[in-house]
Amino acid sequence: MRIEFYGVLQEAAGREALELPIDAPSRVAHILEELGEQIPALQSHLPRIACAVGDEVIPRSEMVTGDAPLVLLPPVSGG
Amino acid sequence: MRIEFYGVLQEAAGREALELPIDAPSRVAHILEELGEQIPALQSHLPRIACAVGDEVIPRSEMVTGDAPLVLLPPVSGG
Amino acid sequence: MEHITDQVLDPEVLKRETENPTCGALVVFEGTVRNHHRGRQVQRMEYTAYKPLAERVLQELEEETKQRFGVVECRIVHRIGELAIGEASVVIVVRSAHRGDAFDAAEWAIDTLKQRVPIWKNDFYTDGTRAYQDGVPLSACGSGEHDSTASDSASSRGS
Amino acid sequence: MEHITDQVLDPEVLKRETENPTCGALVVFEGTVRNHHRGRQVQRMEYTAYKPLAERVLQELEEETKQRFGVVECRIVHRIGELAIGEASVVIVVRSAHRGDAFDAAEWAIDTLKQRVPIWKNDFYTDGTRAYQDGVPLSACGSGEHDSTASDSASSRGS
Repeated sequence: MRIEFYGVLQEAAGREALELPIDAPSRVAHILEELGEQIPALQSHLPRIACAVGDEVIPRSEMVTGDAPLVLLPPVSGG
Repeated sequence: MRIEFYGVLQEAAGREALELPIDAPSRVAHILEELGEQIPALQSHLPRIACAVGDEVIPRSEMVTGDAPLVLLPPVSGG
Repeated sequence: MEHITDQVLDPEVLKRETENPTCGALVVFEGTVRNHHRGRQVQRMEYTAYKPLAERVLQELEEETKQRFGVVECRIVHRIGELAIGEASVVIVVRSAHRGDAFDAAEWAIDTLKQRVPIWKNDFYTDGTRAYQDGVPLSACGSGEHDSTASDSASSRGS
Repeated sequence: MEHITDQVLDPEVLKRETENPTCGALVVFEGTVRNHHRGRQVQRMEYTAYKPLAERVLQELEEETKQRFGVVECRIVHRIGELAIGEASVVIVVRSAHRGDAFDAAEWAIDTLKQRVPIWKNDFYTDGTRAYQDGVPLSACGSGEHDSTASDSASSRGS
Protein backbone atom coordinates (compact mmCIF):
# COMPACT_ATOMS: atom_id res chain seq x y z
CA MET A 1 0.00 0.00 0.00
CA ARG A 2 1.32 3.43 -0.96
CA ILE A 3 1.72 5.94 1.89
CA GLU A 4 2.40 9.65 1.16
CA PHE A 5 3.93 12.17 3.55
CA TYR A 6 3.45 15.94 3.73
CA GLY A 7 5.13 18.78 5.61
CA VAL A 8 7.35 17.83 8.51
CA LEU A 9 6.51 14.15 7.98
CA GLN A 10 8.61 14.15 4.80
CA GLU A 11 11.58 15.25 6.89
CA ALA A 12 10.86 12.74 9.66
CA ALA A 13 10.39 9.86 7.21
CA GLY A 14 13.30 10.97 5.03
CA ARG A 15 11.13 10.53 1.93
CA GLU A 16 7.90 11.69 0.29
CA ALA A 17 6.27 8.27 0.03
CA LEU A 18 6.77 4.56 0.61
CA GLU A 19 5.17 1.21 -0.20
CA LEU A 20 4.08 -0.54 2.98
CA PRO A 21 3.82 -4.34 2.65
CA ILE A 22 0.40 -4.76 4.17
CA ASP A 23 -2.77 -6.64 3.23
CA ALA A 24 -5.65 -4.55 1.89
CA PRO A 25 -8.29 -3.73 2.91
CA SER A 26 -6.85 -2.64 6.22
CA ARG A 27 -7.90 -0.32 9.01
CA VAL A 28 -6.11 3.09 9.05
CA ALA A 29 -5.19 2.66 12.73
CA HIS A 30 -3.49 -0.64 11.93
CA ILE A 31 -1.57 0.88 9.01
CA LEU A 32 -0.26 3.67 11.22
CA GLU A 33 0.91 1.16 13.80
CA GLU A 34 2.86 -0.76 11.19
CA LEU A 35 4.30 2.48 9.85
CA GLY A 36 5.49 3.57 13.28
CA GLU A 37 7.32 0.28 13.66
CA GLN A 38 8.97 0.55 10.26
CA ILE A 39 9.97 4.22 10.70
CA PRO A 40 10.43 4.99 14.42
CA ALA A 41 11.10 8.69 13.63
CA LEU A 42 7.40 9.00 12.72
CA GLN A 43 6.17 7.66 16.08
CA SER A 44 6.03 10.99 17.89
CA HIS A 45 4.11 12.60 15.02
CA LEU A 46 1.40 9.96 14.62
CA PRO A 47 -0.92 11.09 17.43
CA ARG A 48 -1.43 14.51 15.79
CA ILE A 49 -1.71 13.61 12.11
CA ALA A 50 -4.82 13.41 9.97
CA CYS A 51 -5.25 10.85 7.21
CA ALA A 52 -6.74 11.43 3.80
CA VAL A 53 -7.59 9.52 0.65
CA GLY A 54 -8.09 11.76 -2.36
CA ASP A 55 -9.90 14.91 -1.21
CA GLU A 56 -11.42 13.29 1.89
CA VAL A 57 -10.10 13.25 5.43
CA ILE A 58 -10.92 9.84 6.92
CA PRO A 59 -11.13 8.59 10.50
CA ARG A 60 -8.68 6.01 11.83
CA SER A 61 -11.46 3.49 12.18
CA GLU A 62 -11.95 3.44 8.41
CA MET A 63 -10.90 0.53 6.20
CA VAL A 64 -8.87 1.52 3.14
CA THR A 65 -8.45 -0.57 0.05
CA GLY A 66 -5.13 0.70 -1.20
CA ASP A 67 -6.54 1.68 -4.59
CA ALA A 68 -5.45 5.25 -3.85
CA PRO A 69 -2.53 6.32 -1.62
CA LEU A 70 -3.10 6.88 2.08
CA VAL A 71 -1.97 10.46 2.69
CA LEU A 72 -0.59 11.57 6.07
CA LEU A 73 -1.11 15.22 7.01
CA PRO A 74 0.70 16.79 9.98
CA PRO A 75 -0.74 19.82 11.84
CA VAL A 76 -1.37 22.61 9.34
CA SER A 77 0.29 26.04 9.30
CA GLY A 78 -1.01 27.86 6.24
CA GLY A 79 -2.01 31.50 6.01
CA MET B 1 -17.23 89.10 6.54
CA ARG B 2 -16.96 86.27 4.05
CA ILE B 3 -19.03 83.15 4.83
CA GLU B 4 -18.47 79.89 2.90
CA PHE B 5 -20.95 77.02 2.57
CA TYR B 6 -20.32 73.31 2.04
CA GLY B 7 -22.48 70.31 1.19
CA VAL B 8 -26.21 70.72 1.53
CA LEU B 9 -25.71 74.30 2.80
CA GLN B 10 -24.72 75.39 -0.71
CA GLU B 11 -28.07 74.14 -1.94
CA ALA B 12 -29.98 75.72 0.94
CA ALA B 13 -28.20 79.06 0.56
CA GLY B 14 -28.33 78.92 -3.21
CA ARG B 15 -24.65 79.90 -3.38
CA GLU B 16 -21.18 78.85 -2.27
CA ALA B 17 -20.33 81.98 -0.30
CA LEU B 18 -21.55 85.43 0.65
CA GLU B 19 -20.33 88.64 2.23
CA LEU B 20 -22.20 89.35 5.44
CA PRO B 21 -22.24 93.04 6.46
CA ILE B 22 -21.20 92.60 10.07
CA ASP B 23 -18.66 94.26 12.34
CA ALA B 24 -15.54 92.26 13.15
CA PRO B 25 -14.45 90.89 15.55
CA SER B 26 -17.75 89.17 16.16
CA ARG B 27 -18.86 86.06 18.02
CA VAL B 28 -19.64 83.02 15.82
CA ALA B 29 -23.04 82.57 17.48
CA HIS B 30 -23.96 86.14 16.58
CA ILE B 31 -22.85 85.71 12.98
CA LEU B 32 -25.01 82.60 12.61
CA GLU B 33 -28.01 84.48 13.97
CA GLU B 34 -27.56 87.25 11.41
CA LEU B 35 -27.10 84.67 8.69
CA GLY B 36 -30.32 82.87 9.60
CA GLU B 37 -32.19 86.14 9.32
CA GLN B 38 -30.67 86.96 5.93
CA ILE B 39 -31.23 83.47 4.52
CA PRO B 40 -34.21 81.82 6.22
CA ALA B 41 -33.62 78.57 4.26
CA LEU B 42 -30.48 78.06 6.38
CA GLN B 43 -32.34 78.30 9.71
CA SER B 44 -33.20 74.63 10.06
CA HIS B 45 -29.59 73.60 9.32
CA LEU B 46 -27.85 75.90 11.78
CA PRO B 47 -28.29 73.78 14.95
CA ARG B 48 -26.33 70.89 13.42
CA ILE B 49 -23.51 72.69 11.62
CA ALA B 50 -19.90 73.07 12.69
CA CYS B 51 -17.86 76.21 12.01
CA ALA B 52 -14.25 76.38 10.88
CA VAL B 53 -11.60 78.92 10.10
CA GLY B 54 -8.74 77.51 8.04
CA ASP B 55 -8.03 73.97 9.26
CA GLU B 56 -9.57 74.49 12.72
CA VAL B 57 -13.08 73.78 13.91
CA ILE B 58 -14.07 76.55 16.33
CA PRO B 59 -16.77 76.77 19.00
CA ARG B 60 -19.68 79.17 18.65
CA SER B 61 -18.43 81.16 21.61
CA GLU B 62 -15.30 82.13 19.70
CA MET B 63 -14.70 85.65 18.34
CA VAL B 64 -13.61 85.75 14.70
CA THR B 65 -11.81 88.64 13.05
CA GLY B 66 -12.92 88.12 9.46
CA ASP B 67 -9.33 87.94 8.19
CA ALA B 68 -10.16 84.47 6.88
CA PRO B 69 -13.60 83.22 5.78
CA LEU B 70 -15.92 81.63 8.31
CA VAL B 71 -16.67 78.17 6.91
CA LEU B 72 -19.96 76.39 7.63
CA LEU B 73 -19.89 72.59 7.64
CA PRO B 74 -23.09 70.52 7.68
CA PRO B 75 -23.18 66.95 9.10
CA VAL B 76 -20.55 64.86 7.31
CA SER B 77 -21.19 61.79 5.15
CA GLY B 78 -17.82 60.71 3.79
CA GLY B 79 -16.56 57.18 3.45
CA MET C 1 -0.59 60.31 -2.60
CA GLU C 2 -2.25 63.07 -0.59
CA HIS C 3 -5.27 62.35 1.62
CA ILE C 4 -7.90 63.98 -0.59
CA THR C 5 -7.72 63.53 -4.35
CA ASP C 6 -9.91 63.83 -7.42
CA GLN C 7 -7.99 61.01 -9.11
CA VAL C 8 -8.98 57.32 -9.26
CA LEU C 9 -7.77 55.63 -6.08
CA ASP C 10 -5.04 53.01 -6.44
CA PRO C 11 -4.55 50.76 -3.40
CA GLU C 12 -1.41 49.30 -4.98
CA VAL C 13 0.28 52.69 -4.62
CA LEU C 14 -0.56 52.78 -0.91
CA LYS C 15 0.64 49.21 -0.50
CA ARG C 16 3.98 50.07 -2.07
CA GLU C 17 4.29 53.17 0.13
CA THR C 18 3.79 51.04 3.25
CA GLU C 19 5.88 47.96 2.44
CA ASN C 20 7.43 46.72 5.66
CA PRO C 21 9.33 43.46 6.21
CA THR C 22 8.27 43.19 9.87
CA CYS C 23 4.59 42.96 8.97
CA GLY C 24 2.71 39.70 8.48
CA ALA C 25 -0.73 41.17 7.89
CA LEU C 26 -2.17 43.64 5.40
CA VAL C 27 -5.80 44.76 5.52
CA VAL C 28 -7.22 46.98 2.80
CA PHE C 29 -10.66 48.52 3.08
CA GLU C 30 -12.35 50.17 0.12
CA GLY C 31 -15.67 51.95 0.21
CA THR C 32 -17.31 51.58 -3.19
CA VAL C 33 -20.26 53.37 -4.74
CA ARG C 34 -23.41 51.23 -4.59
CA ASN C 35 -26.21 51.31 -7.14
CA HIS C 36 -28.86 51.79 -4.47
CA HIS C 37 -29.53 53.88 -1.37
CA ARG C 38 -32.57 53.40 0.83
CA GLY C 39 -34.49 51.65 -1.90
CA ARG C 40 -33.68 54.16 -4.64
CA GLN C 41 -31.56 53.49 -7.72
CA VAL C 42 -28.31 55.45 -7.71
CA GLN C 43 -26.66 56.36 -11.00
CA ARG C 44 -23.54 58.09 -9.72
CA MET C 45 -22.24 59.96 -6.72
CA GLU C 46 -20.54 63.26 -6.13
CA TYR C 47 -18.23 63.78 -3.17
CA THR C 48 -17.09 67.18 -1.98
CA ALA C 49 -14.73 68.08 0.85
CA TYR C 50 -13.60 71.05 2.86
CA LYS C 51 -10.00 70.31 2.06
CA PRO C 52 -7.98 72.32 4.61
CA LEU C 53 -9.65 70.54 7.52
CA ALA C 54 -10.17 67.17 5.79
CA GLU C 55 -6.47 66.84 5.00
CA ARG C 56 -5.50 67.56 8.59
CA VAL C 57 -8.12 65.23 10.10
CA LEU C 58 -7.13 62.33 7.83
CA GLN C 59 -3.46 62.83 8.64
CA GLU C 60 -4.27 62.78 12.36
CA LEU C 61 -6.54 59.77 11.90
CA GLU C 62 -3.67 57.79 10.37
CA GLU C 63 -1.46 58.59 13.35
CA GLU C 64 -4.16 57.89 15.92
CA THR C 65 -4.99 54.56 14.29
CA LYS C 66 -1.34 53.49 14.50
CA GLN C 67 -0.99 54.49 18.13
CA ARG C 68 -4.33 53.16 19.30
CA PHE C 69 -3.94 49.70 17.75
CA GLY C 70 -0.16 49.39 17.67
CA VAL C 71 -0.17 48.85 13.92
CA VAL C 72 2.93 49.68 11.93
CA GLU C 73 1.41 51.42 8.93
CA CYS C 74 -1.86 53.19 8.19
CA ARG C 75 -2.69 55.17 5.06
CA ILE C 76 -6.04 56.70 4.20
CA VAL C 77 -7.02 58.44 0.97
CA HIS C 78 -10.48 59.76 0.12
CA ARG C 79 -11.58 60.62 -3.37
CA ILE C 80 -13.73 63.61 -4.30
CA GLY C 81 -15.55 64.57 -7.48
CA GLU C 82 -17.89 62.45 -9.58
CA LEU C 83 -17.77 58.70 -9.05
CA ALA C 84 -19.43 55.94 -11.06
CA ILE C 85 -21.05 52.84 -9.54
CA GLY C 86 -18.37 50.44 -8.30
CA GLU C 87 -15.62 53.05 -8.00
CA ALA C 88 -13.81 53.42 -4.68
CA SER C 89 -14.49 56.56 -2.67
CA VAL C 90 -12.04 55.75 0.11
CA VAL C 91 -9.10 53.39 0.59
CA ILE C 92 -7.58 52.45 3.94
CA VAL C 93 -4.40 50.37 4.10
CA VAL C 94 -3.16 48.94 7.40
CA ARG C 95 -0.11 46.76 7.99
CA SER C 96 0.78 45.09 11.27
CA ALA C 97 2.74 42.21 12.72
CA HIS C 98 -0.46 40.30 13.54
CA ARG C 99 -3.77 40.20 11.73
CA GLY C 100 -6.21 40.89 14.57
CA ASP C 101 -4.76 44.35 15.11
CA ALA C 102 -4.90 45.13 11.40
CA PHE C 103 -8.60 44.22 11.12
CA ASP C 104 -9.51 46.17 14.26
CA ALA C 105 -7.51 49.20 13.16
CA ALA C 106 -8.94 49.36 9.65
CA GLU C 107 -12.51 49.02 10.88
CA TRP C 108 -12.04 51.69 13.54
CA ALA C 109 -10.41 54.00 11.00
CA ILE C 110 -13.35 53.88 8.58
CA ASP C 111 -15.92 54.15 11.38
CA THR C 112 -14.12 57.20 12.76
CA LEU C 113 -13.54 58.76 9.34
CA LYS C 114 -17.28 58.82 8.84
CA GLN C 115 -17.68 60.89 11.99
CA ARG C 116 -14.78 63.31 11.74
CA VAL C 117 -13.92 64.18 8.17
CA PRO C 118 -15.65 67.11 6.40
CA ILE C 119 -16.74 65.27 3.27
CA TRP C 120 -20.23 65.10 1.78
CA LYS C 121 -22.00 62.64 -0.53
CA ASN C 122 -24.45 63.83 -3.12
CA ASP C 123 -26.50 60.95 -4.59
CA PHE C 124 -27.58 61.28 -8.22
CA TYR C 125 -30.56 58.98 -8.75
CA THR C 126 -31.61 57.31 -11.98
CA ASP C 127 -34.84 59.35 -11.96
CA GLY C 128 -32.82 62.53 -12.47
CA THR C 129 -33.10 63.85 -8.92
CA ARG C 130 -30.27 64.18 -6.44
CA ALA C 131 -29.93 64.56 -2.69
CA TYR C 132 -27.21 65.07 -0.13
CA GLN C 133 -27.15 62.18 2.30
CA ASP C 134 -27.75 63.18 5.88
CA GLY C 135 -24.71 62.75 8.06
CA VAL C 136 -23.03 63.10 11.42
CA PRO C 137 -22.61 66.60 12.91
CA LEU C 138 -18.99 67.58 13.51
CA SER C 139 -18.19 68.63 17.03
CA ALA C 140 -17.69 72.33 17.64
CA CYS C 141 -14.72 71.34 19.79
CA GLY C 142 -12.65 69.89 16.99
CA SER C 143 -12.26 66.80 14.96
CA GLY C 144 -11.25 64.46 17.74
CA GLU C 145 -13.40 65.38 20.69
CA HIS C 146 -17.00 64.86 19.61
CA ASP C 147 -16.81 61.09 19.64
CA SER C 148 -16.93 60.22 23.31
CA THR C 149 -16.48 56.50 22.69
CA ALA C 150 -13.23 57.30 20.95
CA SER C 151 -11.76 59.47 23.70
CA ASP C 152 -9.82 57.19 26.00
CA SER C 153 -6.30 57.35 27.32
CA ALA C 154 -4.93 55.66 24.21
CA SER C 155 -5.91 58.69 22.18
CA SER C 156 -2.95 60.54 20.78
CA ARG C 157 -4.47 63.69 19.33
CA GLY C 158 -2.64 66.79 20.35
CA SER C 159 -5.55 69.17 20.43
CA MET D 1 -7.58 32.00 -10.42
CA GLU D 2 -7.66 28.62 -8.68
CA HIS D 3 -7.42 28.37 -4.88
CA ILE D 4 -3.85 27.06 -4.70
CA THR D 5 -1.21 28.50 -7.01
CA ASP D 6 2.55 28.76 -7.33
CA GLN D 7 2.22 32.15 -9.06
CA VAL D 8 2.53 35.59 -7.45
CA LEU D 9 -0.86 36.52 -5.97
CA ASP D 10 -2.68 39.45 -7.54
CA PRO D 11 -5.55 40.87 -5.47
CA GLU D 12 -6.58 43.05 -8.41
CA VAL D 13 -7.55 39.93 -10.33
CA LEU D 14 -9.77 38.75 -7.46
CA LYS D 15 -11.29 42.22 -7.17
CA ARG D 16 -12.20 42.22 -10.86
CA GLU D 17 -13.66 38.71 -10.55
CA THR D 18 -15.92 39.87 -7.72
CA GLU D 19 -17.06 43.28 -8.97
CA ASN D 20 -20.64 43.81 -7.83
CA PRO D 21 -22.68 47.03 -8.06
CA THR D 22 -24.76 46.19 -4.98
CA CYS D 23 -21.69 46.19 -2.70
CA GLY D 24 -20.50 49.21 -0.75
CA ALA D 25 -17.62 47.55 1.09
CA LEU D 26 -14.54 45.67 -0.01
CA VAL D 27 -12.12 44.13 2.48
CA VAL D 28 -8.90 42.54 1.31
CA PHE D 29 -6.67 40.57 3.65
CA GLU D 30 -3.15 39.55 2.66
CA GLY D 31 -0.84 37.42 4.75
CA THR D 32 2.72 38.48 4.00
CA VAL D 33 6.04 36.82 4.78
CA ARG D 34 7.71 38.45 7.79
CA ASN D 35 11.44 38.69 8.31
CA HIS D 36 11.25 37.21 11.79
CA HIS D 37 9.62 34.31 13.64
CA ARG D 38 9.90 33.83 17.40
CA GLY D 39 12.98 35.99 17.61
CA ARG D 40 14.80 34.37 14.67
CA GLN D 41 15.63 36.10 11.38
CA VAL D 42 13.76 34.61 8.45
CA GLN D 43 15.26 34.84 4.97
CA ARG D 44 12.48 33.22 2.96
CA MET D 45 9.61 30.78 3.33
CA GLU D 46 8.47 27.68 1.55
CA TYR D 47 4.80 26.68 1.49
CA THR D 48 3.59 23.25 0.47
CA ALA D 49 0.03 21.94 0.20
CA TYR D 50 -1.83 18.70 -0.21
CA LYS D 51 -3.68 20.06 -3.18
CA PRO D 52 -6.66 17.71 -3.66
CA LEU D 53 -7.95 18.44 -0.17
CA ALA D 54 -6.73 22.05 0.05
CA GLU D 55 -8.61 23.04 -3.11
CA ARG D 56 -11.83 21.52 -1.83
CA VAL D 57 -11.52 23.03 1.64
CA LEU D 58 -10.84 26.53 0.29
CA GLN D 59 -13.79 26.30 -2.08
CA GLU D 60 -16.04 25.26 0.81
CA LEU D 61 -14.57 27.98 3.01
CA GLU D 62 -15.56 30.63 0.44
CA GLU D 63 -19.13 29.33 0.42
CA GLU D 64 -19.35 29.00 4.19
CA THR D 65 -18.00 32.52 4.67
CA LYS D 66 -20.67 33.96 2.36
CA GLN D 67 -23.50 32.08 4.04
CA ARG D 68 -22.34 32.63 7.60
CA PHE D 69 -21.88 36.40 7.27
CA GLY D 70 -24.31 37.16 4.48
CA VAL D 71 -21.57 38.68 2.34
CA VAL D 72 -22.01 38.78 -1.41
CA GLU D 73 -18.56 37.73 -2.56
CA CYS D 74 -15.66 35.83 -1.03
CA ARG D 75 -12.54 34.65 -2.85
CA ILE D 76 -9.53 33.00 -1.26
CA VAL D 77 -6.27 32.07 -2.97
CA HIS D 78 -3.21 30.61 -1.25
CA ARG D 79 0.23 30.57 -2.77
CA ILE D 80 2.69 27.69 -2.51
CA GLY D 81 6.38 27.38 -3.35
CA GLU D 82 9.21 29.68 -2.33
CA LEU D 83 8.27 33.15 -1.10
CA ALA D 84 10.53 36.11 -0.37
CA ILE D 85 10.06 38.48 2.58
CA GLY D 86 7.09 40.78 1.97
CA GLU D 87 5.40 38.54 -0.59
CA ALA D 88 1.78 37.54 -0.02
CA SER D 89 1.11 33.91 0.90
CA VAL D 90 -2.67 34.26 0.97
CA VAL D 91 -5.23 36.76 -0.31
CA ILE D 92 -8.84 36.96 0.84
CA VAL D 93 -11.29 39.30 -0.90
CA VAL D 94 -14.74 39.95 0.56
CA ARG D 95 -17.44 42.25 -0.79
CA SER D 96 -20.67 43.10 0.99
CA ALA D 97 -23.38 45.70 1.15
CA HIS D 98 -22.14 46.92 4.54
CA ARG D 99 -18.64 47.10 5.95
CA GLY D 100 -19.08 45.39 9.31
CA ASP D 101 -20.00 42.10 7.67
CA ALA D 102 -17.06 42.32 5.30
CA PHE D 103 -14.54 42.83 8.14
CA ASP D 104 -16.05 40.01 10.22
CA ALA D 105 -16.18 37.65 7.27
CA ALA D 106 -12.59 38.25 6.15
CA GLU D 107 -11.24 37.82 9.67
CA TRP D 108 -13.20 34.61 10.24
CA ALA D 109 -12.07 33.27 6.87
CA ILE D 110 -8.37 33.68 7.61
CA ASP D 111 -8.74 32.35 11.18
CA THR D 112 -10.57 29.29 9.87
CA LEU D 113 -8.23 28.77 6.94
CA LYS D 114 -5.37 28.39 9.41
CA GLN D 115 -7.22 25.53 11.10
CA ARG D 116 -8.62 23.64 8.14
CA VAL D 117 -6.42 23.85 5.08
CA PRO D 118 -3.62 21.29 4.54
CA ILE D 119 -0.79 23.75 3.92
CA TRP D 120 2.59 23.88 5.67
CA LYS D 121 5.16 26.62 6.23
CA ASN D 122 8.85 25.87 6.18
CA ASP D 123 10.92 28.76 7.55
CA PHE D 124 14.37 29.28 6.07
CA TYR D 125 16.43 31.24 8.58
CA THR D 126 19.33 33.57 7.83
CA ASP D 127 21.67 31.22 9.73
CA GLY D 128 21.13 28.55 7.06
CA THR D 129 18.82 26.33 9.10
CA ARG D 130 15.17 25.70 8.41
CA ALA D 131 12.18 24.39 10.32
CA TYR D 132 8.56 23.55 9.73
CA GLN D 133 6.37 25.69 11.94
CA ASP D 134 4.19 23.72 14.30
CA GLY D 135 0.53 23.92 13.46
CA VAL D 136 -3.04 22.91 14.17
CA PRO D 137 -4.00 19.22 13.86
CA LEU D 138 -6.68 18.57 11.23
CA SER D 139 -9.70 16.73 12.50
CA ALA D 140 -10.00 13.08 11.53
CA CYS D 141 -13.66 13.81 10.87
CA GLY D 142 -13.13 16.23 8.01
CA SER D 143 -12.28 19.79 7.31
CA GLY D 144 -15.29 21.40 8.93
CA GLU D 145 -15.95 19.43 12.07
CA HIS D 146 -12.86 19.80 14.25
CA ASP D 147 -13.47 23.46 15.07
CA SER D 148 -16.22 23.32 17.67
CA THR D 149 -16.43 27.12 18.01
CA ALA D 150 -17.19 27.36 14.30
CA SER D 151 -19.98 24.78 14.27
CA ASP D 152 -23.18 26.64 14.89
CA SER D 153 -26.50 26.65 13.16
CA ALA D 154 -25.31 29.19 10.60
CA SER D 155 -22.85 26.64 9.26
CA SER D 156 -23.63 25.57 5.75
CA ARG D 157 -21.12 22.83 5.08
CA GLY D 158 -22.61 19.89 3.34
CA SER D 159 -20.39 17.17 4.73
